[in-house]
Amino acid sequence: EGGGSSSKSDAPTFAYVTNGIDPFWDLCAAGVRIAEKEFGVNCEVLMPPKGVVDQKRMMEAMIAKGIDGVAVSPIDADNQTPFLNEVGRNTILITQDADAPKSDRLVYIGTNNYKAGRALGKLVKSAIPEGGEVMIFVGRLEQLNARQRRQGVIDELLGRSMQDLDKVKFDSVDSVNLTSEGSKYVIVDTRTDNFDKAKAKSNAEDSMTKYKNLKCMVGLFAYNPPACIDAIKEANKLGAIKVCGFDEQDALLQAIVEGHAHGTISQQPWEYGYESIKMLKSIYEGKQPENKYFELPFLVVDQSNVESFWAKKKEMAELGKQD
Amino acid sequence: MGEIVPPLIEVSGLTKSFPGVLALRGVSLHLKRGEVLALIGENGAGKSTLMKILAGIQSADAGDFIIDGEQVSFRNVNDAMLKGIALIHQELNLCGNLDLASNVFLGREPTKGGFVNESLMRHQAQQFLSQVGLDMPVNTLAGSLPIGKQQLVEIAKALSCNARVLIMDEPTSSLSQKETDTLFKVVKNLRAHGISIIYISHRLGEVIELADRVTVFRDGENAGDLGRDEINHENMVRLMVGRDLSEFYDRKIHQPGKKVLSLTKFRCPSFPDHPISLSVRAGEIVGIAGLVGAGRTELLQTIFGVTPAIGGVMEIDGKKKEISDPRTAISSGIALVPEDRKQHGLVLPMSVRENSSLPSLKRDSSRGWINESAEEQVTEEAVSALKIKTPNFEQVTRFLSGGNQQKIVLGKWLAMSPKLLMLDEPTRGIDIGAKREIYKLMEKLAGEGMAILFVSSEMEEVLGMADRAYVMHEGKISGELGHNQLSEKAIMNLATGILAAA
Amino acid sequence: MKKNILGIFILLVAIFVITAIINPKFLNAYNMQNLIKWSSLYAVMSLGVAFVIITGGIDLSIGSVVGLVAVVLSICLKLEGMDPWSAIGIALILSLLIGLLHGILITKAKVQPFVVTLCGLLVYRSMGRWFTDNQSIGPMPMEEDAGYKNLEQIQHLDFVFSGKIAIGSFNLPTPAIFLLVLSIAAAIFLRRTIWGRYLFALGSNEDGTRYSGINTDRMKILAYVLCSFFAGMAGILFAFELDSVQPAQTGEFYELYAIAAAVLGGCSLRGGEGSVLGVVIAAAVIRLIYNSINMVGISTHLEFGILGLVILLGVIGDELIKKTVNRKQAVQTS
Amino acid sequence: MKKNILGIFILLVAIFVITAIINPKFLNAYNMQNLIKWSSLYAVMSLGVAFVIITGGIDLSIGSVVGLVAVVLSICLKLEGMDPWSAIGIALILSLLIGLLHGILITKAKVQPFVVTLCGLLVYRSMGRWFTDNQSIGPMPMEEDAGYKNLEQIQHLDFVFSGKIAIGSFNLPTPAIFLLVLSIAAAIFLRRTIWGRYLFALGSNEDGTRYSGINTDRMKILAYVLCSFFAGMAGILFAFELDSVQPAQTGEFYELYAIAAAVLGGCSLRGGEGSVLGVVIAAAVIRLIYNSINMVGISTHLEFGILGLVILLGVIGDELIKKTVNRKQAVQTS
Ligand SMILES: Nc1ncnc2c1ncn2[C@@H]1O[C@H](COP(=O)(O)OP(=O)(O)OP(=O)(O)O)[C@@H](O)[C@H]1O
Ligand SMILES: Nc1ncnc2c1ncn2[C@@H]1O[C@H](COP(=O)(O)OP(=O)(O)OP(=O)(O)O)[C@@H](O)[C@H]1O
Ligand SMILES: [Mg+2]
Ligand SMILES: [Mg+2]
Repeated sequence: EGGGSSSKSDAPTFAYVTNGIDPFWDLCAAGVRIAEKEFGVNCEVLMPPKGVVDQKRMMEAMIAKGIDGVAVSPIDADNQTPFLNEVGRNTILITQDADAPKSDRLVYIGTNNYKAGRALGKLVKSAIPEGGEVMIFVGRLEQLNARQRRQGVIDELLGRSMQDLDKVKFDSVDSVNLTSEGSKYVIVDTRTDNFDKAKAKSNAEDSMTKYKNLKCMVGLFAYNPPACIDAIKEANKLGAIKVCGFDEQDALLQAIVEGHAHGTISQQPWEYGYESIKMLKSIYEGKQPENKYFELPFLVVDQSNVESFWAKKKEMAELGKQD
Repeated sequence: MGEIVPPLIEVSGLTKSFPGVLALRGVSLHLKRGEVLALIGENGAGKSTLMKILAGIQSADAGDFIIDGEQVSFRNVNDAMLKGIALIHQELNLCGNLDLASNVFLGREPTKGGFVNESLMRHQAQQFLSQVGLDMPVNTLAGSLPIGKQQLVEIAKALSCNARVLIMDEPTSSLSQKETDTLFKVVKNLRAHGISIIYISHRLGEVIELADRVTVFRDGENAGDLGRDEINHENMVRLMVGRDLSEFYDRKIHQPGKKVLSLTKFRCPSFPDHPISLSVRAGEIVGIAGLVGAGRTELLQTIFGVTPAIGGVMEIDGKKKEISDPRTAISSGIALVPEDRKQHGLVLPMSVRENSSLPSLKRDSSRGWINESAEEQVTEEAVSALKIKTPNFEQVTRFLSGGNQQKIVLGKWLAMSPKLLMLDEPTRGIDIGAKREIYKLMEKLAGEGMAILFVSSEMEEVLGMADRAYVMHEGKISGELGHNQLSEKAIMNLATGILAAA
Repeated sequence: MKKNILGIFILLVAIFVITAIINPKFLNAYNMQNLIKWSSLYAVMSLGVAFVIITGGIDLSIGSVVGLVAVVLSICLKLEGMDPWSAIGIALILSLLIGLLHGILITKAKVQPFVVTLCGLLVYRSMGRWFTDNQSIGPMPMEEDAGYKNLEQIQHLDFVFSGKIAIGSFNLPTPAIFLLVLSIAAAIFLRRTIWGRYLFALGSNEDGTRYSGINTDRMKILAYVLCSFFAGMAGILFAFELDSVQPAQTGEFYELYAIAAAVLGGCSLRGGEGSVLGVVIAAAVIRLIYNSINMVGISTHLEFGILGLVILLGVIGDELIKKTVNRKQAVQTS
Repeated sequence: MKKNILGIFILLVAIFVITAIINPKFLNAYNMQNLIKWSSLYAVMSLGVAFVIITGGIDLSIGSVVGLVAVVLSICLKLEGMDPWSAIGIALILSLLIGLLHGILITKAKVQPFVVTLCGLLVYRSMGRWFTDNQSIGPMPMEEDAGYKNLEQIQHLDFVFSGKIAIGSFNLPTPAIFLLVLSIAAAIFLRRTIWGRYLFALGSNEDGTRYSGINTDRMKILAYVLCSFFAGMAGILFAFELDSVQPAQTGEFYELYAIAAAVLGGCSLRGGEGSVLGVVIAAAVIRLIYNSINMVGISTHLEFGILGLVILLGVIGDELIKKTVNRKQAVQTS
């Protein structure tokens, strides 16, 4: 029979569908595995390699297999809505990590990326209280969460007021030297790298050539902060340029320990996996969620709590390994 | 004759240059209705170039080109076809993946309602193919035929154009005697129907038999014209090379030494059921005669290890040898001058130097380093021994004439001083001067004790050069003829299978 | 030709049967519909590149053309509020122009197809990102979009390009109908018209074909135009199927799928060989592999690897079958 | 040969000068060091593929080989705690074996290079993901890793592969030294040894070369082995340069950069042509374009597009230069 590896044939089977291939998702998978055991269900983790197409065909295959519930991180929520509704008609559908507010998903589990961005902005402020030039590095800006994070950082640094998550107004992707009256900070530029780590590093290097007074680099995707740290280290500017980041790559955590990076915002990915499966199971058992939005707390990691956080992450990474 | 027919084609002052070569320097040529004009000249004289210009494949740099009294300048092949000019190329140009019918009518397919009319096409193709003596299914893939048969398909293709002017650039170079005879009948028949033919050949016998008139080129210029009564061997040779060539096959009989090559029950992959036994002695020139497709090329290639043998014994100098690739063949002292020099003989984009030294490069190297002075020397020797005409050693071989290319192929093997030299159609498409030099060289090498085995479809060549000859027919050796037994009739009988081996 | 198709057909059946045995749910109607749908989408692209491969060329830009056409179509429909059929027209004309550009660069400027289309891959991807500021977009307009006034018509289009037609209890996805029409047209074109013949001839021996009075440049241009046109068709189908276009991602790597399908389906990269049926079956095999991996429950990390191995073994197997058949023929002849 | 390099050299200088004028900071030592470093890394890969292109083949798997080698090296060093130089050895042997496999499949199983290496692209990528469970990994061990005991030695390696050597006030990145050594070796190999000559001969006319007694199969295998070896070297350099390897992403698309550099640098995809210097300059041009785009401040959306256009124009320009030179020669001769 179809379904997960462990063969509890009468237990429900759930699918956890990511938006791509990334170590982040393997940490989420750890949470899925914990929940799988804890709730006695079968789970499949699916990572679409190339975007919307693969996400769609994988979910279709799950429906064909008669899956009992799907937790998905939609890549293009607005436009995927019709298909998500089709999934919703066939099985229990919830969204995680990214929402599709117009769809019939039963609940959305996720971090408030705008808030997280603002928290990152606060980290930047505490890293360079005297102000200065800040540069943002990110893989791609077409993703809503990336834009929300970026906007959170910008708004916080420029002292703008808090925005509502579903009505965030974005600054143009190409805008340079963003600043405001009364703010000590200038966001000089945002550079994208299309997930190419080498590109991410050379972007960081080029920014140091171009902006002599750069004070802080902000990396929005997991691999960005380590790339920035690397580049800074090689330019012998450790300490002179601060790094604040997102997510929890080992190299970043190490740098926080060593004091070369200021801090990071972790979404505690395992919570995504765990809470998603928990939610699916409870809906499967007939309990409707109280709210459409289940906000997962993010964690601000800096030198004070990095050690304990790292230990937890290692444990999770071990658990998340696919066999 | 005697009546004045206005020329159909009149060319004058035509000039054409290629990178590094001035191929035509103001040549002229005229062609009347219903005549066979032979165009002759040494390799690289510019014959093919002029023909390609007439057929719209290349364009002239300067000069007049008049058809039916009208000045023309073709932009492409179609323009030429519309004027009724069809060219049979010197090189084969069939599409290997298409069948014979499609090849014959390529570009002129009969259509019905926008679609190819297959049945009509096949029917007509069959007729043209049988006109040239090719009776095989029209759905055979062209690529599966041997060169000779492909040449016949090319001819059928040209016939199907219903052209007023048919240009044949060395059509017989890969045809057997029988096929050549069929072709001659076709040519004469066409002439009788008022079609004009330009016939290019290095075989002067054919010219004498066919031509109404001869135009001779030398080094891209007109060297003279010969009327019907002036056409003879001496006149043509004199105009081509600018002097008289006496004694053509300058043969001495050598006392053969010990056996260099000996095959017993040797079996080639394409004719597995016909074991072959033969031998060649040191200082002996042995010919292999036969019709196209008789399996001679296959035999030489199998000896050389290109297609490994599937059975039998091969001995070199009395020692058993297993040869599975050309490398082992060469290290056993065998060399092959292949039939298709552009495909197998040369690396065309490389220079004279690089080609000449290719087989000897490894021997002369130390630990893999190229020995440049040895390379230079090898090239020098080949160029001077064979009188290769090249501006310098760095000339790319693609730009040399066929005869000079063939000499380079020979030259590269001389450096290896093989015990056994095999030549497959050594003088195909080669002008009379170069031919003579190659014969002389074969003679000289045999005199020095080299064993020579050559394949030829030219009867004269076998009769003139061979000390001894084997004749092949459909993959088997149908007979062996000693020097005294060699005669045109004996060879033909064995080659056509009329006479079983004695 | 038929031997080529035999090998790939056996492969198709084998994977099909094995998957069905391991997970019988594989056979349910919903899954079959999806399989047919995806196979059709990818087969359309693969057919396009087959034209080019038959002439001995290659087109690496297909994926980017799919992406760009999907982007432009979405902009026209959603943001510009253009008349829907005109938008389709613009998308197709764009793809034709791209093909024309490739053809002209290859035949007139004499740049190698690999280079021209590699540059195309880069440039069209960049254009799509630039046009949209790299934001996701889809063909379906929302209330605030200029295209909202045409919503009904666009939904109609959506049905035409990505709907399902009930045949008894089976819902046939409309892309299958597109594939059917396009592949029959392609087969007739390749096998029954002179131009198809010329494409094969050209791929087999370009000089010989030109010497036969055929305008080989024009035929090559035609092949690239057809290829881009099929990629453009695929772009439209993908846009409506996914309702979502990522300028940086949509179509990425598709050229490799398409070329792999063409090769697996019996096209030789040396030119002169290929069959429509083979390519369609091969495209289906590739989609089937993906589907099987999900149905059987194999780790998605291994997807690429399995696909690569199957393609390799498929091509080697094909070679072996051909050789055996040839040997048999040889034995019979002699 | 020299005409080829002229064109690309002019291109290099032109972009260099223009960028320097627009943003003088471009010229500072730090930026030059980075430019040299990245150019070297990519040039190593490009040199590898040049060997294959010279024989008339192609290698699409380079990017995946870079990724897999970087993954395996990191596993050996960090997780397995292997002796550092042995780990380097294993990484290089792996790359040699991959090349050998390609060569054998191409020459013995007679599968086309495009197909073999396309499958390689898929399979090696999948293997890297599988080995690491798709976790990012890097060569530098941390306290809890088995490799921590070798930390000092590994840091030494890190310096060898991604350090900087002070020459006066200029810090020369070590990858440049690798490139220097490898490119001189490659140039000598191609121009001064018999095997180099054989590769060119083989690329121009395979049959003719075989008929001259050269084991063409072995030479082809050699070319693929060299190509993978250079990709493996690049993999090691990238691993130490980035200190972090993403199994699914590291090296993605690099084959296209490498091939583009080889072609822009004067290698003909028809085989038989190419020069080491040209390829190195072309790789530098590509990195320079990226750097310039950042320095001048052009939107990253346009990067690909600019790169594509420059390659295309570069190749067309090169063609024109060659033609003009040839014509001049013709005139002089006559
Ligand atoms: N495409 C080309 N590029 C450069 N040189 C060429 C080209 N075609 C012909 N040539 C040169 O032009 C000259 C005339 O060649 P052509 O083929 O017309 O001679 P030919 O009389 O037909 O000789 P053959 O009897 O060997 O066929 C030769 O020197 C040849 O090398
Ligand atoms: N590569 C091949 N594949 C299949 N059959 C072949 C191949 N090469 C040759 N043959 C067949 O082997 C037979 C012998 O051909 P071969 O070329 O050896 O004849 P030949 O006597 O040398 O004639 P020619 O005068 O054309 O050189 C022919 O019937 C041909 O069809
Ligand atoms: Mg000629
Ligand atoms: Mg022969």
